[in-house]
Amino acid sequence: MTVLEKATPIPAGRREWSEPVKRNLGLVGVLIAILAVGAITRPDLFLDLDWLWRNELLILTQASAIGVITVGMTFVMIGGGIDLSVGALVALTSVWCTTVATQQFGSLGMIFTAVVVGVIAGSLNGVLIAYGRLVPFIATLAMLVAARGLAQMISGKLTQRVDVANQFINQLSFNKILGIPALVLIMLAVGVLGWILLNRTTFGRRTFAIGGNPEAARLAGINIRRHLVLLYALSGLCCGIAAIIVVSLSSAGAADHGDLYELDAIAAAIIGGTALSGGRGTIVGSLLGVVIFKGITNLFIVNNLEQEYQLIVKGAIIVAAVLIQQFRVSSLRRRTSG
Amino acid sequence: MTVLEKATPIPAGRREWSEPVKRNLGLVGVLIAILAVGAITRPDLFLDLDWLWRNELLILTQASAIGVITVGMTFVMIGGGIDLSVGALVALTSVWCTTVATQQFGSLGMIFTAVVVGVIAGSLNGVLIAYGRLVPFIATLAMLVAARGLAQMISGKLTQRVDVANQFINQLSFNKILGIPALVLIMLAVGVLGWILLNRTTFGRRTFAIGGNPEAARLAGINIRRHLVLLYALSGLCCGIAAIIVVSLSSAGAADHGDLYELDAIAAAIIGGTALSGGRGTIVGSLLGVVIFKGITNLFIVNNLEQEYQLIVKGAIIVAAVLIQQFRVSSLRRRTSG
Amino acid sequence: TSNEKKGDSGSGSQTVNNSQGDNTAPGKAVKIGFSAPAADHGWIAAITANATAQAGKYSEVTFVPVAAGKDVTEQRPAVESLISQKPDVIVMLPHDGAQMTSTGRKAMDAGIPVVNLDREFSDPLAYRLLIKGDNYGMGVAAGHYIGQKLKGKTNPVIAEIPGIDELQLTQDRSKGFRDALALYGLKVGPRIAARFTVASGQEVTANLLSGNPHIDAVWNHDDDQGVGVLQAMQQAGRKEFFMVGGAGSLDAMQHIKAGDTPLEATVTYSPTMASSAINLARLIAQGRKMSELAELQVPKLIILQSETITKDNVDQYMPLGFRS
Amino acid sequence: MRGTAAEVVLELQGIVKDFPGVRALDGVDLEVRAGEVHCLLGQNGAGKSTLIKVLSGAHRPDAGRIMWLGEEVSFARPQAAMRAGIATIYQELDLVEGLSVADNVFLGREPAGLGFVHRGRMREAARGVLTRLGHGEIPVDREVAKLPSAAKQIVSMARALSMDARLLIMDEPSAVLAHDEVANLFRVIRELTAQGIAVIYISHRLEEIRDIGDRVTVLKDGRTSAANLDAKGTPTRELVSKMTGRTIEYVFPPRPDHSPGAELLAVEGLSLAGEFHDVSLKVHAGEIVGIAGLVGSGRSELLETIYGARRAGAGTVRVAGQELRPGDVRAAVRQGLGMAPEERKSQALVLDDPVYRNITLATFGRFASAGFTSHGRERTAAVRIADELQVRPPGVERPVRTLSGGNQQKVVVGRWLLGGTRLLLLDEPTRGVDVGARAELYEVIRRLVADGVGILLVSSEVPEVLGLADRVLVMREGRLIHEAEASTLDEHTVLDMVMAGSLLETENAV
Ligand SMILES: Nc1ncnc2c1ncn2[C@@H]1O[C@H](COP(=O)(O)OP(=O)(O)OP(=O)(O)O)[C@@H](O)[C@H]1O
Ligand SMILES: Nc1ncnc2c1ncn2[C@@H]1O[C@H](COP(=O)(O)OP(=O)(O)OP(=O)(O)O)[C@@H](O)[C@H]1O
Ligand SMILES: [Mg+2]
Ligand SMILES: [Mg+2]
Repeated sequence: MTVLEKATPIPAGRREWSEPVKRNLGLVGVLIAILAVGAITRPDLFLDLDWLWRNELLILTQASAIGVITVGMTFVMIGGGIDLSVGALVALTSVWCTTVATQQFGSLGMIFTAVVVGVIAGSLNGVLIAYGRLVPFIATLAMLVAARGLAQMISGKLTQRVDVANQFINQLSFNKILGIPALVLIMLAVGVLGWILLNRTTFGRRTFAIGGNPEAARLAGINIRRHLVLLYALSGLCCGIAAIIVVSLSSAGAADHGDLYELDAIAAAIIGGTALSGGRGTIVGSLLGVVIFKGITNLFIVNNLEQEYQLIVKGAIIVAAVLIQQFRVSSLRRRTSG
Repeated sequence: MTVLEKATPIPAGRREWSEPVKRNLGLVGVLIAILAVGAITRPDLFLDLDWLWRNELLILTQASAIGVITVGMTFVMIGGGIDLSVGALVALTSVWCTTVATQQFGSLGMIFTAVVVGVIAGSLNGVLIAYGRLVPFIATLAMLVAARGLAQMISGKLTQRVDVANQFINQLSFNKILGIPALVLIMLAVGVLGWILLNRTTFGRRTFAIGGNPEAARLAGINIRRHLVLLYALSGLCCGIAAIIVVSLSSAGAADHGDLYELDAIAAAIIGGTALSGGRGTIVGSLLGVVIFKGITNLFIVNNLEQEYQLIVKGAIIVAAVLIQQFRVSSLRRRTSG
Repeated sequence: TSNEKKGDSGSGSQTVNNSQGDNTAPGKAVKIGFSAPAADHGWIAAITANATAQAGKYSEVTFVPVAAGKDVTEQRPAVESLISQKPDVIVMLPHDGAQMTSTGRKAMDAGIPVVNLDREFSDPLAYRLLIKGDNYGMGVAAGHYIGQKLKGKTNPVIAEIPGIDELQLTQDRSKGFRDALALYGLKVGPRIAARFTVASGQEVTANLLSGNPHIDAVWNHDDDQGVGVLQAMQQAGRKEFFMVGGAGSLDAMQHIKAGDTPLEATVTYSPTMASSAINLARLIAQGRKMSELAELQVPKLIILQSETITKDNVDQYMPLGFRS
Repeated sequence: MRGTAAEVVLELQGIVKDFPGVRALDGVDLEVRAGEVHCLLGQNGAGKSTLIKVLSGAHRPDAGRIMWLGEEVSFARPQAAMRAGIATIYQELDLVEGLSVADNVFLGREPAGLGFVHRGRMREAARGVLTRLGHGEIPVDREVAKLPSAAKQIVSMARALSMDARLLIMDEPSAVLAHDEVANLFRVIRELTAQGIAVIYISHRLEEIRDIGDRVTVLKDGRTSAANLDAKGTPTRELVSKMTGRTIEYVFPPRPDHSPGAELLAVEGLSLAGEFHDVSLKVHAGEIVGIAGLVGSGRSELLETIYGARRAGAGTVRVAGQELRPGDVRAAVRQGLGMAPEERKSQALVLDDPVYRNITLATFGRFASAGFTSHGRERTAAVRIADELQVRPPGVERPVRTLSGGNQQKVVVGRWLLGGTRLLLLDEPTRGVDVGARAELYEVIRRLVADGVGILLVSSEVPEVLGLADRVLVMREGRLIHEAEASTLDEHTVLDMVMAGSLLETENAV
């Protein structure tokens, strides 16, 4: 006998497409739509494949910092939390790793500092949430405020240039490997590692469990508190890496770096199908979300759109994007079900 | 199982305090703590009762705009949603109601415009969410972006003075009734009405039900979609009212009004015990939350703390505030439990 | 920029050493109240730093700064609490001139002269002295420099990178720029606003360059964001154009001197106005005159000229360059 | 296995557990032997689930000793109990909807190296356990959210089974299972006990306990009211009185011989893609129509579709001649329909709201005047229902979350007993409700019917359908295959009809 009489039968052989995959196809659809608009508005450029390639690489480069952050954010959100402090942590780590003192230790020293500061600050978020039982929103909001203040204190609100001695950091934003900008490769690397961590390790499985059904996770003997700390530490780590990217892009650390990155990252993750309520989300979706947002910005600037129209149209596009994507999903759902 | 008369001596007649009430007591505790800090850091001022009274009124005045917005936000959040567009809507309505065209219709015309624009924009949010099935975060984010753009377009990015003819608006921020600033009274009025709407009407009941368990609400015959639209319209209405307050405080409408108010409002609501996940929250708590944040800012200004220290300390205080409050709740819980 | 400076003993702020006249001689003790927006970027930071440093030069001046928070609704109560402390004079850089007018008026009515720094009140009765930079003039200066170099060229591409676009001052600068270019029959091409921050400068410029394969000239409103702007130009490996900066940061001047970037010139909008404001506030409070003027009182309106710094005169401006 | 006193594996002494305002356990003793099926009986709220949560390390007891394999233990965390060899199937499904079947089976114990999950191995193992449970057909890669409730229950069993424990605790595992599923479950349990594994089995169905149980311990008000009774021998009357402190003579109140009134509900050719096809049925005022069928036969969908919670692909629904707009719950409610849905937590309850608000969730409008609610009137009405259905603990102010499973179920059904409904759709109304409360519930239902309310009842318990309904419809694989007067049917004929077809699968599944 069976309990699955009505269960959607799986065509032998081929596995059914999972919801997320459908969603992500929808996102790709959106990206194509954006390109199409570009081709219509600036055929001179978008139809010049050489230019197109360079422009897309540019978009990816501009996306790299937020992209890395969003990977961390995706973990946090799947785990049922939220991290508002990412932007501020980028500022703090960028400043910390560009102080005169730090820079003496060379590029490696700077990277090390950024990562360590990020992880520590992130863990602090985690501790406040897991052991202080603060709502993630509030805990990370407090961190946001404090980290910005600390960044301003350290930098004296001055822009801290990377000094020429630190070749590696300075060159990072110029280097290409096989024609792909190093920064883009960093984002991709983080993305791939994130994907593996999320989908192939116990850590990932448990992240889903904690976000999806904390009680069940607890009854399954998962150490929720420790896991939460790790999640926010991971997000902090990503902020550290992102800070390096921002520093090398702007050749400086500054207390106003990463302004409102939290909003961009969260929005990208949600567009990418991550649930604010936790338990659902994909790395690929989040990264696609980031690229979509950066693609829109690029589209506007390439068309020299005045800021106010940029904003109005952007609002419309966001709505359109989600609708396109939903249409895609639901249509596919209809096809697979019934 | 036996009901624990022995373990919990609940004096006959008097009902035990509900969780929310305990929470709010905790918040009052926090406010007192803030005052205490003030008295310690600036005894010269805080111990001068006359000054103290004026200062507290000032804090409340400063809180009035966010306060009104937070009332609307509380409804939306209890209903399981979130409204990121409030700040932008304040900007849009403030600009719209201060255009030369509008101002010709006098103060009433301006107020009318602000309210109508707010409600319409809010309803649009609601429609996108209820019928477009967009995630509230994304729908209202789109509205945020678009509304700011529209505001910039209308105002040509210039500050629009309220012209002297419109006495009422101009005077609003100076008027007092029985020694209480008019703006404060507006906030209180909105608060009281909100409280009644939330706790004494079917509308409020539906809001809790929808936020608590949408499926159950639907199966109980509640028209979820229509209710969602109403919720966001209500939030928009509050933005319109808040815009009037901001305009009279700053004697002008501007596209950069209400910057990041969304964050303040959400944070205040959460500090006040409203759940991001919906189904729980109180008006009183939210308003206390707002006053706490403004109180902190005021504390800094009075102590003329350098901005960077302001931020660092503020972060710490937020954490402390929640902890104090939780302590209050849990201690009370411990007392009631066997 | 901060790092290079750590070595030398310089205070990082620029003050006025007015050797002339007897105004240096200490006068009656005065209390100068000061309120400027929370410093979130170089120029504002320099304003506050300069004011503080300048006040420090006078033994008889007590300097009372009040934090002005993040917007008008926070600056208002701050200044009002300042008024209640009855200083002899208040120097105020408002978040927004129009929106702080009523507060300025309050102080004046309370008999406290107000020195309105840079962002102009909409009511002349709200200040005793207005000392401001010339945003429109700044745009004009930039326009002239570019116009001079490009006149005769057939429709060249002139890009403009403003700061925060919602600000009145940004609009004024752009208008001046347009008007000046018009004199040479030139038009502004692509115009994309950044946010006064290095990162925004980099991102906006990177995209702008991608969207405009050929550019002849760029005016960047603000040398703070200029750091990012120049970086983006390098990353794109583009140098077919020349660039004019704005404000006059030390960093910008060094680049102009070195000539290692497209940055050829910058039009000043100097935070030194804060130093002057303190000086004049002191004179006003002490009822003294400006030695070079016949009048017995400090004048009511001073608009600073926006100067154009190029390779030729950069050395003489170097000392005024502020660290961003 | 009676007589042959096998080794005692577990012994509880004087276990006490307090919750805010409630003492759930007030000194419970329990003794479990290797290889036996030890049944826990007790009214809703007696403390059964709490007791096993204490056992599994989910709750910490406030007092009492736990002797496990001869030595005293205290399980700080669920992990500790698992390591000690105690596996638990909780009453409320403890699965993570977003994860796959395999992920759920091994959640927290994933076969992994260096943190990397051996997915192949995990899938294999999961498939193994499921097959052992006779459900190899459940795809291990399927997202649990996409599974029928019954299948979910199987998955949590697989979870517990995969731990190959010394003691297996099952809290009302049969609640969501239909008759044939229960048989299969028992088969597995016998396999386990044969290997000397001890089983604690909780159920409100006495016939099950007689079938599978060896010894019975009865809880009442958080105390052990009778220990180690013989599951087969002890007369029902005694068990019931130990549970309730009173005797219940007739579970099913006699069917009054009134003739059904006017036609209330008329469903014609109703179809829902993938769920059921061309269903037509009528319900008259003052009539109870029961639908029998297997889990997954589409009964819930049928009810949900009639109610407008799902939009029908074809067909019409008329209430008193009025055609209902498809997919419009409010229209149905306005016509006086009410539905007690199948899954209380996800479909019916606002868990953080107080009991009375949950009872009046669908009707608070009626107590309101000009949009202003009246807490007073709401509360009194709610209290009335709560008392009638013996919702425990009393006091309608406490959050429904803190009620026991059965008591929550009473709240769900109670919601529609407030009056004002003409036609009630009940989906598994007595799921997890104890014998005593059932009798009360049946009484109330009868009273409603006497007042001319029509009722459409879905239940996986055939006796319930036969005992309560006037007319019985049998549903299989989304079609109505038989209709008859209840009086003309007996349990076996119904079961045969229900399971024809699926019986074959049983053979090749086992
Ligand atoms: N493939 C599937 N995907 C999602 N949900 C499913 C699937 N198959 C069945 N279900 C759901 O699982 C539940 C089991 O089916 P259903 O409840 O209709 O059986 P039933 O005849 O109502 O038996 P019972 O009344 O015992 O639930 C239903 O809620 C059904 O919608
Ligand atoms: N988390 C909790 N907070 C407060 N009270 C609780 C909590 N969990 C259970 N209770 C109370 O403890 C008592 C025992 O509940 P329990 O779930 O053990 O009953 P049960 O025997 O399992 O009933 P059922 O047969 O309905 O499942 C009930 O009165 C219940 O209200
Ligand atoms: Mg139970
Ligand atoms: Mg069902």
